[in-house]
Amino acid sequence: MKLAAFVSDYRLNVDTLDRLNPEKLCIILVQNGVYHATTKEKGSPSSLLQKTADFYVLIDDLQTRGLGNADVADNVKVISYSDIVDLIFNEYDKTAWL
Amino acid sequence: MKLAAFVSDYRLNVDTLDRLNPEKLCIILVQNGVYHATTKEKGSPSSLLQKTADFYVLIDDLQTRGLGNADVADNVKVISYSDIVDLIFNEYDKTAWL
Amino acid sequence: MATTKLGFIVQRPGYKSENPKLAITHAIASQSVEVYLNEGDVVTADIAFIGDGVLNCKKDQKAMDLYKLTSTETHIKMSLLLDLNVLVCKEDLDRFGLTENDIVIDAEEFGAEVTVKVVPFTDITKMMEEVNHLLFF
Amino acid sequence: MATTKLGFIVQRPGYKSENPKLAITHAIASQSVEVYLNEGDVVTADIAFIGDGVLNCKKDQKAMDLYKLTSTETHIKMSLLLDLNVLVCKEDLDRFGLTENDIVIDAEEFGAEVTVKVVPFTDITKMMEEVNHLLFF
Amino acid sequence: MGKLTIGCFASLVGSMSLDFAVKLAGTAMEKGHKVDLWVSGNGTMLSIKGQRAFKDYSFLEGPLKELMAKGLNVTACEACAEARGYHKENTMEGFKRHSMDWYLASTFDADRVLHIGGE
Amino acid sequence: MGKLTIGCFASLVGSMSLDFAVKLAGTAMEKGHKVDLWVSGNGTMLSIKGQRAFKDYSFLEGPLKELMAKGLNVTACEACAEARGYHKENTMEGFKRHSMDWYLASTFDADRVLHIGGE
Repeated sequence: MKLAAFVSDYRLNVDTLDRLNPEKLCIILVQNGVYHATTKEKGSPSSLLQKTADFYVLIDDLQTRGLGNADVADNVKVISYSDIVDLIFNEYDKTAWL
Repeated sequence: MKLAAFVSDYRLNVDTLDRLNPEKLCIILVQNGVYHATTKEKGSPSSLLQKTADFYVLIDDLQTRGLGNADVADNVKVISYSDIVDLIFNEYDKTAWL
Repeated sequence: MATTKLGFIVQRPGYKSENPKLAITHAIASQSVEVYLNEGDVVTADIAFIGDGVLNCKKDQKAMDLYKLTSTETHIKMSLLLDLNVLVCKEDLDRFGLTENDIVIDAEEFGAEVTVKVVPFTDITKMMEEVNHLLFF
Repeated sequence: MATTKLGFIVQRPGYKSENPKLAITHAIASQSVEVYLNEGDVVTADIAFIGDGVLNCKKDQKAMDLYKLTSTETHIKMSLLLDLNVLVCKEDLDRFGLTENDIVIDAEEFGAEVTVKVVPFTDITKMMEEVNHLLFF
Repeated sequence: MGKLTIGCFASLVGSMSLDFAVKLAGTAMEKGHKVDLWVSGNGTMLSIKGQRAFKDYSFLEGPLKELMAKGLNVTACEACAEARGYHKENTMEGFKRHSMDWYLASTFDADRVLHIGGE
Repeated sequence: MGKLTIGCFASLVGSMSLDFAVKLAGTAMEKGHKVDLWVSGNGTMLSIKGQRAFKDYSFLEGPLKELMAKGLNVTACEACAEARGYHKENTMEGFKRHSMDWYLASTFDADRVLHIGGE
């Protein structure tokens, strides 16, 4: 399974991502999920970014919250709505909104 | 300050309780907060129950979820809506719904 | 004649949001989907409770007595009555110290023939691999 | 002639729920409460951002450009314009690596005379002790 | 006997916070307290008349009418209601609609305030 | 070009999940995909006509009408809408109302399904 997982919250109340082990995984950070890409607490980046996955963050949702490209961790790619459409149609076969 | 704090969720997404240090504190477990009173994960009770506070759990919300007195940890008192009214009027001066 | 398989994954406890119940009612709707499709085409819906979602399966929920609200337990029984495949993660039940005796297993009183299946997470992973689309609640 | 003091405590980030904005709009409503009260009686509202709630205070929020929605930043500026006491927890800003340069501090462009106060949590505790009622968002 | 002001921002369907608020209000009134109930945000759904009594959903019109008859003072945020398509003509009889200052005014002489906001 | 079915259960006001769903639907359509949008639960608020354009709240009637004119297929769960006091006569023109089987039928020939449920 090739899974595109959307994370829309900063304090996740589910541990589903820890259980899934798809052949290919990306994590698309949207809404308050964008804080995983930008926030360091006491200097440490979000533990979510340590997973084996490709990471993306939606530019619209960064900028809505006063954040931008310069705030984003190195292993997260900043993308647009158009990129999300292409990712889910071309590179993944299933989606999960967590 | 004498604070009656309501906890209505199992996976709390705020750490406010860790910061507050009122002269007197009770934690009233309602809605899905009742799982703090009943659930042991891998044998361990909820860390919330280790705080210095008086603990109460609403019987209606236990029974709604298929739980009852027998499931409740020893340091939590099972109470009714009527008890909640008396607690907040007679023993505490402020409330917090977290 | 084709089949589209859906997997409904319930990850959260009930009563805090409508989502776990909506998962069940939407899955049940797979039974009446034919009106929109060509003859022979079907949509199937499997339901899996994982993580804190297994707390939805506790039996003896008194939501109707106390809040005049259909319990999630009753919704699960309805899905059994309609022959849906309902899976509950064994590891998560174990984590909470729950056994098959603590949860809804059958709906014999309504004449349901299928039962809830307590399965290891690997079986739920297999279901997730096999379906065409996943819906997480 | 009496005063009732309220403390509005915002503990969560914005945009995921309406609550942080509703905290601000309700606090602002303290300015028009007199119509319901006897002359001289007042209700005051202090606002404190703590925990993840401090993320509401980030400046340059583009919610209007991108989603045609008033930003939480604008709401905070409105509360300054109406002379509300707005506190932001310094320890939480520190935890996120944010400084006064990163957050809304004033609303000079609207002519506001008061500014956001970055204060240690002990000052917020003091406010919580002093008010008559607390409202957590 | 005292006065309790309850504010609730949660939707009628799903979270059961409004069920909690209405049950608590009723219990406090039985014990002789005065209760004001304010609903704002998605909580304004509580104000609509002709709620359909599906058993799958919370249905609070009945209990609410009983409590209003016994003196419960209940008000919805007008702007929040309008934003959700709940207009004056769809509002339950006796259910008031005001701007947010009503809630703050209610706290003025309240002995206790329970604000149910978190989600 | 493919077909995307989006389901969204979140309220119009507050979470911005519906804003996300409508923007994603519009972008997919611009790229030539067919899009079905299903709203259920509190998401049925999206279907009401005459949404007030307060700037403090998401207002999606405008963008939605544009997308419907371009072929967006959008349907609300009828029972969920009724439970919230949203009746047929308050529904935006072109916004369909069906039971939940419509959503499942839409997934039958969908290439991708994005179900926005979590909260």
